[in-house]
Amino acid sequence: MHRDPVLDVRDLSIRFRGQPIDLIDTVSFSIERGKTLCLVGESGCGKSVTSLAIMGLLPKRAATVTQGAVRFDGDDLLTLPETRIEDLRGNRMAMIFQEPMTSLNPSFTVGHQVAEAVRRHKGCTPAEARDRALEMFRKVRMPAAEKRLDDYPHQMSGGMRQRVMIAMALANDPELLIADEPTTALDVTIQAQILDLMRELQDDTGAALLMITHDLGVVAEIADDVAVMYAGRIVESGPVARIFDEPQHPYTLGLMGSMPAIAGRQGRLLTIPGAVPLPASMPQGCRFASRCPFVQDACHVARPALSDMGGGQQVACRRAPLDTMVGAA
Amino acid sequence: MLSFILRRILIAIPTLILVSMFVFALQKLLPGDPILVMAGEDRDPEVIALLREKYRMNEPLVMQYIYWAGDVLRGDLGISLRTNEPVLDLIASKLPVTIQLAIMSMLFAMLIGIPAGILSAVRKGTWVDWLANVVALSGLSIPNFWLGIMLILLVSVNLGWLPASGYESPWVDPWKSLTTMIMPAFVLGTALAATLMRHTRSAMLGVLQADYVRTARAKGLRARVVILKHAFRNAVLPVVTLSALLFGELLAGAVLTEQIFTIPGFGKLIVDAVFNRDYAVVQGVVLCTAVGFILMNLVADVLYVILNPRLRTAQ
Amino acid sequence: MSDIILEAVDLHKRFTRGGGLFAKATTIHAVNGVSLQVRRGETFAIVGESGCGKSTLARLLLRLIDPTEGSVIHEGQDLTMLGAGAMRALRSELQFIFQDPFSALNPRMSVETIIAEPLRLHTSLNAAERREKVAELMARVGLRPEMADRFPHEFSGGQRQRICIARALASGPKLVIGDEPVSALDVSVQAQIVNLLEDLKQEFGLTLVIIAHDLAVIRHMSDRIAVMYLGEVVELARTEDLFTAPRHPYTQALLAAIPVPVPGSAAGRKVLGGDIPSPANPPSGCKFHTRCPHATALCRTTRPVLDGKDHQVACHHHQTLPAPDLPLARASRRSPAAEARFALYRAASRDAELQIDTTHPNNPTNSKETTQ
Amino acid sequence: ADLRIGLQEDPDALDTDQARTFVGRIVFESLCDKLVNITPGLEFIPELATSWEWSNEGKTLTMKLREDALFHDGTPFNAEAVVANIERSTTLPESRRKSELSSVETVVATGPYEVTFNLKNPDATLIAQLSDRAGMMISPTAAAEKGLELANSPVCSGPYKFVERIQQDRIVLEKFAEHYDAGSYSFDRLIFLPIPDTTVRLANLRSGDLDMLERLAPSDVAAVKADGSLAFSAATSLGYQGITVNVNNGARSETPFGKDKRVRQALSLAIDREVINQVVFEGVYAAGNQPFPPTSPWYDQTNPVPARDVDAAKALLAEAGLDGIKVEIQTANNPVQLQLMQVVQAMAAEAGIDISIKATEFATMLQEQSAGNYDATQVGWSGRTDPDGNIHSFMTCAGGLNDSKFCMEEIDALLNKARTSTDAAERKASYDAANAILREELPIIYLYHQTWLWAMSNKINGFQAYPDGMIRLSGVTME
Amino acid sequence: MTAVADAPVTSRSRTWRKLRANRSALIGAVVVGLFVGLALLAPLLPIADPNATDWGAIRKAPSAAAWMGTDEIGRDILARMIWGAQASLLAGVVSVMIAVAIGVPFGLVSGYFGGWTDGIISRCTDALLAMPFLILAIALAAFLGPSLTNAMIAIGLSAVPIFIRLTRGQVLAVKTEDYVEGARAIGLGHVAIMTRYILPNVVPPILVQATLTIATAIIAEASLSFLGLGQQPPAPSWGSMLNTAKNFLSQAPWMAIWPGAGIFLVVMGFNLLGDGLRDALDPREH
Ligand SMILES: Nc1ncnc2c1ncn2[C@@H]1O[C@H](COP(=O)(O)OP(=O)(O)OP(=O)(O)O)[C@@H](O)[C@H]1O
Ligand SMILES: Nc1ncnc2c1ncn2[C@@H]1O[C@H](COP(=O)(O)OP(=O)(O)OP(=O)(O)O)[C@@H](O)[C@H]1O
Ligand SMILES: [Mg+2]
Ligand SMILES: [Mg+2]
Repeated sequence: MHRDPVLDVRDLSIRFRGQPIDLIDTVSFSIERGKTLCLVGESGCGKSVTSLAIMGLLPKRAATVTQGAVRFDGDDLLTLPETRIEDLRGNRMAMIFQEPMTSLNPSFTVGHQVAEAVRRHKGCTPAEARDRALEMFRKVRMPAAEKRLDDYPHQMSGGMRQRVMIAMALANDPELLIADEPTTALDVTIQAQILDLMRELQDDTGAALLMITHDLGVVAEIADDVAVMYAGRIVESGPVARIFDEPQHPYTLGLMGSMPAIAGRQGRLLTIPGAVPLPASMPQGCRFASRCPFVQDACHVARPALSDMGGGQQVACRRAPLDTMVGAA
Repeated sequence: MLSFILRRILIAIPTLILVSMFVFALQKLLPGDPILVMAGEDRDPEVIALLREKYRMNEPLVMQYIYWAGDVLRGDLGISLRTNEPVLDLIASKLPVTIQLAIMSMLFAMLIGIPAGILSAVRKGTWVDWLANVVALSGLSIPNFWLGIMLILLVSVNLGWLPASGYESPWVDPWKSLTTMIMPAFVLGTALAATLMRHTRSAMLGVLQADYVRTARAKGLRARVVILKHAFRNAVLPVVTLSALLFGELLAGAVLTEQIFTIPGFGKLIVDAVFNRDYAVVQGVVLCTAVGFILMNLVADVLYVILNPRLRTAQ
Repeated sequence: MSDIILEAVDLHKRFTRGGGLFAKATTIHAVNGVSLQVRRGETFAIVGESGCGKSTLARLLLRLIDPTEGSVIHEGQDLTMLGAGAMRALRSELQFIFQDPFSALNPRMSVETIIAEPLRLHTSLNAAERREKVAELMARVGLRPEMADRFPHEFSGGQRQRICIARALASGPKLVIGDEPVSALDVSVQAQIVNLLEDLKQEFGLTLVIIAHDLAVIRHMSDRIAVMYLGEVVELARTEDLFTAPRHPYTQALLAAIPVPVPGSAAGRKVLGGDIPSPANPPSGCKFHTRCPHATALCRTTRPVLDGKDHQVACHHHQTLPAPDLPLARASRRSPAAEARFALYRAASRDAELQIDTTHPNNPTNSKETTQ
Repeated sequence: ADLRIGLQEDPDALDTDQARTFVGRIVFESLCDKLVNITPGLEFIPELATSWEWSNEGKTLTMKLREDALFHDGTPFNAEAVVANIERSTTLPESRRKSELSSVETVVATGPYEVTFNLKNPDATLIAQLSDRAGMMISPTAAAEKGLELANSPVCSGPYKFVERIQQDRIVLEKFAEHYDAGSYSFDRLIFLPIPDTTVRLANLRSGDLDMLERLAPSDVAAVKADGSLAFSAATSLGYQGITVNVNNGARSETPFGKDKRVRQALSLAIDREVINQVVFEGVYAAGNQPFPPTSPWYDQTNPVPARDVDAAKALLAEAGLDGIKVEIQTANNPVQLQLMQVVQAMAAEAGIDISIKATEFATMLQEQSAGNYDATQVGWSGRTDPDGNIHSFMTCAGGLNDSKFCMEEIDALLNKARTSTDAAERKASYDAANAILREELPIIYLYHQTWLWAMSNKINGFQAYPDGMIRLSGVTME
Repeated sequence: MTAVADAPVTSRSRTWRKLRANRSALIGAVVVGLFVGLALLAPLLPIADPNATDWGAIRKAPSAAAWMGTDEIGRDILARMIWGAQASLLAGVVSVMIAVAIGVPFGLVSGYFGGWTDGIISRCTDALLAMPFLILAIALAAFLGPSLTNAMIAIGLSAVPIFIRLTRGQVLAVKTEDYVEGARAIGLGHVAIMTRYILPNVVPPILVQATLTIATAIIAEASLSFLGLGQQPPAPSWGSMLNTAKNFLSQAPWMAIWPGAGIFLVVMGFNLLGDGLRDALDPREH
């Protein structure tokens, strides 16, 4: 069954001022209702920039979208006037950020901050907004929810703050929820609580979820689909099982192999040599070429096209599928 | 909170003692014999000897300090060597003037500095930012005394709009009081406005980059609400504290501005007293301004706690 | 020579914080009666959640701070009794690697000066010899010696951590304590450093004490593990024992919470509820009782002691607890297809391994920046 | 109507016995009546004393007093009051009037309205002293009651009584209706406003915030004259300005400048006093070479201000065996004095005298001066009605103000004689003789005489300038 | 993200680049440089003797002969402005050097050792700060006697507490950095840690403060001269020129306008430069 995606990002490219190349380069993906797409990749590869672009929160003076479209429920967000986007933000699409410690305004009570989101979009009375906030607090299983409404952020632990953020994001029943590494800053046990909570709430509301992370464990737990990003490009994407069972792109392999296995030591760790090139010295062709153990001369020249590997999996590598291309050599 | 304030007051005591010792030592180091000045043009040796005795100028410095400190503890700051007026009365008569000037200057400074600071932070990198910066820096860079003289020349002498100098108590004649104070308050205010503007700007810049401002935008709040509510509410903290501190400094009087506009406040009083070697006055007034300064520091800290929920609810 | 290189005996550290101006002083019992032994040549790991006192313990072990109570025995010598001079001399044998490679290096010193600092202090090498030694160390940790006169900010996070390691090795230490030496790094760089530490340990015959909160890294690197909760060691065992048969409910919960990179494996796991209590206001008795599903009245009142020989646990009920159901036990190995590709990858990249980081010497981009 | 007067300084203690500043006398002039007053031509005329008479070879002075005068607190003015006043002036420990009245042995009430002063020795200056602060009468009741505190609320018998004082801001007096001559005073209140900055003071006058001001800057005279709404008045002062040389006061006098009069003469010759007057004072002041101004009857007209003669100056230096000389001159650090000294410096340089200027705060300067820690010092004297006040204590060996420690028996004799004589011609002869010697010796090199300058609104009529710089408001009116 | 990530350049050149990119800092540097150049070249420039009087040309308005007019005793104001720049700049720079030389070591010791040392130094600093800056400077200048040197000492001493405070605060921040603890872990002593690890890292904010304090000091010198406690005649300084000019405001306004403008420009220059330095040295800003 094919449904219309809630979010459809097409060939999105973003360039920062003073830089020679598009940092985000023709990125495409889409998410359907109730589904979760995980965007993974190393730090600095452009995950957050992509998500901010979707939300219309990019710093206007520093970043420009050079091409592409971000369709949300049919509208192209990139062409909408600012006031229309403001009406959407926090209402039909919402976002949770990485740093629960700093993402809440220290000067206002958490209840106020949640209620504010409700009042802004639902135009209800303060009392109604507060009731909604309380309801949300209960929903995110905030202990002693009623009392907590009047707490200031600093009186809460990281896990609770992240619950507040989730409550705030979901207060207006958004169709799209973007979560930018919502658990990275939390301890393992708390992280598990939050992940469970998000999964549950998503099941409840049927919102589409764009989850950004660099932890493959999290991906495995929550994702329906995965997009692996390297240096501003999506190098591999597909359903989660395919990516874990049939990784194709050398970068995906490197990424997986360099993670120590929790199930027990499996010999020396794999490594990806070198480092991500600077924008100024970004290779012409495949951006991973300078670090790829399977590199060929041709890789440096032209950008590899995304090729379909079957089962919804797509890979942008000249040498995919590896087994046949490399194994044969 | 109360114990916090009490503790702060306790800490202030050694500071005050040190201030008094510094001032005492410093003025005793000043060359020039106050008794000679006081003896008058005729310098009668008999009078000189008597005055020396009377003001304990013959005793060792330490004893002089001890006598003075003892008197202060009994609430007696001594009498002016020059006019025989009790220093306490002097202070009482100058304090309202100084406070009025300080308040008006502060108002000028805040009315100019804070909006300009917000604007230039929000419009960072644009000509608005640049202009606000240049104006603010000008306020810092023009010497007060020069600006004062130029204003008198222009506004009072050439245009005749405002009185050139003097002081009128607001209880006696509020309108006159206002008109005489506007120019000096403006002159003082411009320099402070610059400081306030710069601090507001940098606080706002810091806050505008904060994650919670992004959160507020992600909620779909209008830009104005994001800036004035979410951002400014947090940026205001250092600004308010700074204002209290600046106010504390203003209490010490604006030496040259008061001199130029002939405003009978603390600044003029101290300078004249230093030049006249009116020790009792210097000592008393500096002590008083130090108390004011420390008090405003305390106010700044308390405001900081009150405005900062993180500290307010810490107990 | 005994088998024990470093021993902590009933260490306590209390911090008094705040007080003074704004609020009443709070006392934080950051390390609360920790006893442990580090054996020569092993990799000893300390894990625990944020704020549980790992770093404090590490600093105590090296006497960077003085314990409130207890002692640290190094080679039979009580470090806490040592005078400043003797302690300074001993520092050549005990070294430290910090978590954040960005703040661990003096930004105003060149790499050469930084690495040579312990040499100047603890050896009698002259300037030329020192330079040579620095070059050697840099080469060993995978940095090009030509970059010796550069400054820290010109390096990526991984490279900086290499500099830190080189400095730690310079004085020829016997024991190196790493306080989360890889947590600030990105996965791919983290792997490079983990490998490097393993190699160096072999080569120099080091004893490593590694602090981490990433259990996968710990499992990969360590021989024995101590699990800390709120300033106390709750379980201490050999790595395999701990991961396969954790006895303390906290350890069990910790292991249950780890997201396993195998789709579907998380289903049905039990998540530990509640928050970590504030160390300023810790619970009585067993500190874990507020979150423990098995807590009894005894736990609320009496603090359990660490008990056992090779596998030590501090829990009143550890004998009677049911065996935990751990998702990681269910985590099957990788798919054959993936495994085959890893093999290919490994083969293809073997040659390049020792030249890591040299392809783009000035590319500090692969760093996980600390954005504060 | 109110009269608002801008003063150059804030007066000191408002107690005639403790007061010491010039500016304070301006306030006293309206606040307190004196026994004797002066005319613009420096003749003594009655005020509280209706007449006086010398007897006993100048050792007894008998004064008849007004019978209709009253102190502001209602205490009647009479002979007892005068006695109490003179006694307070001579016995109050803090009194600054003692030296002025040092010749008075006793003072007795020889009638309800008659007092007799018995002197230790003849004193020609006494009448002049009684025309100043020593002759100002304060209420004996108030004085007894308040002691030194009197300074904070003075009670006199003048045409205006004290209302309030805010230091550095204002002194307010209001008309004393019971004053015997109340009719001559037309203002209801006097408000004295100390405004030290001359520019600002003038600005206030122009903007109408002041009705008159004293000590207009010479550089502003032209502007005031050109302004149709302002009027201007001037009188050459009784005082002088000069350079006091350390000739005998400690180690620092042991220089050619201190020890060799030819060097001092050289400096004097090198200075063009007329040019100074033109350059620094717009020609408004008067060049001077004597302790008395040219307008004074005591001025020696036969020895007017000498012309500048650089060659002669150089010759004198050569004669003294010098090829140039360095002198440090200290001066008060106000712009006008500094301008003056820079002009002198430039002039002296042409004669080979290298002057370095040491600008010093007034308080320090006084101390250095009396301690002898100076080569030369630029200082002046506000002047007294009697010539003795301008010369005696500066030039006699034991003179209280003799900072140069100049000492010559001959001068002592001449000045003491002039002091005790009541014959004007005889006195003038003595002063001329003394001045002739002093022009040779030059312990003080006189430079110029200040002119008191007043500016006021042109609505003010009847103001008369006095050489003592006071503001006498009798007969002054405002339209 | 910090700029570090994409800047393969040394910190010095990065600072320099950021400074150059900052237009107002550049303007500041140019203004300051211009005046410094003028002041240094004063003896070589074809200008009149700043002390040569001319009774015939008193308070003449600007003209071809005297571009900025003449002063109250006929001296060339242009020449006096240029020589006066020397006094003002010296006053600014030297007094700040004095303040830094005294304030920084005290702040360093106070922040590093804490405890009693810190208590005593901090209380003294508080006390000095509680006394009005200009009053302190006036009293010190009066005590030392009026002269440019003494004015510089007075201003310098009065500015000491600012630097003690600043340095102390910075030290407290730097002290907690891992590299300081690392230095101890290596076995370094206090002196080495203070001079080699802490001091270099507190320099940038001190540098910024110093630049801004130069601006303040120049105004303070002018103020002291304005009160007659600065440069002594006939040597010119802008403050003393203003002090004299004050009496001739309506007759000869140029006498006040030039030195006022001079002070304004130089102080503005230093302020711009200090602001620019602050931005360039601040790692937070791009
Ligand atoms: N305002 C900006 N100006 C210039 N470059 C920027 C800006 N913001 C981000 N970048 C650059 O864009 C790149 C991608 O940043 P982004 O935050 O999207 O990374 P990320 O994948 O979210 O990393 P992380 O896992 O650390 O959050 C980084 O290299 C960063 O330096
Ligand atoms: N110098 C100090 N002063 C006061 N409290 C401190 C100090 N150092 C640590 N603490 C407190 O002691 C407790 C333990 O801190 P520690 O740094 O050892 O934890 P950790 O386990 O290393 O945490 P993390 O994983 O966050 O590094 C914390 O609550 C911390 O706030
Ligand atoms: Mg990110
Ligand atoms: Mg830690």
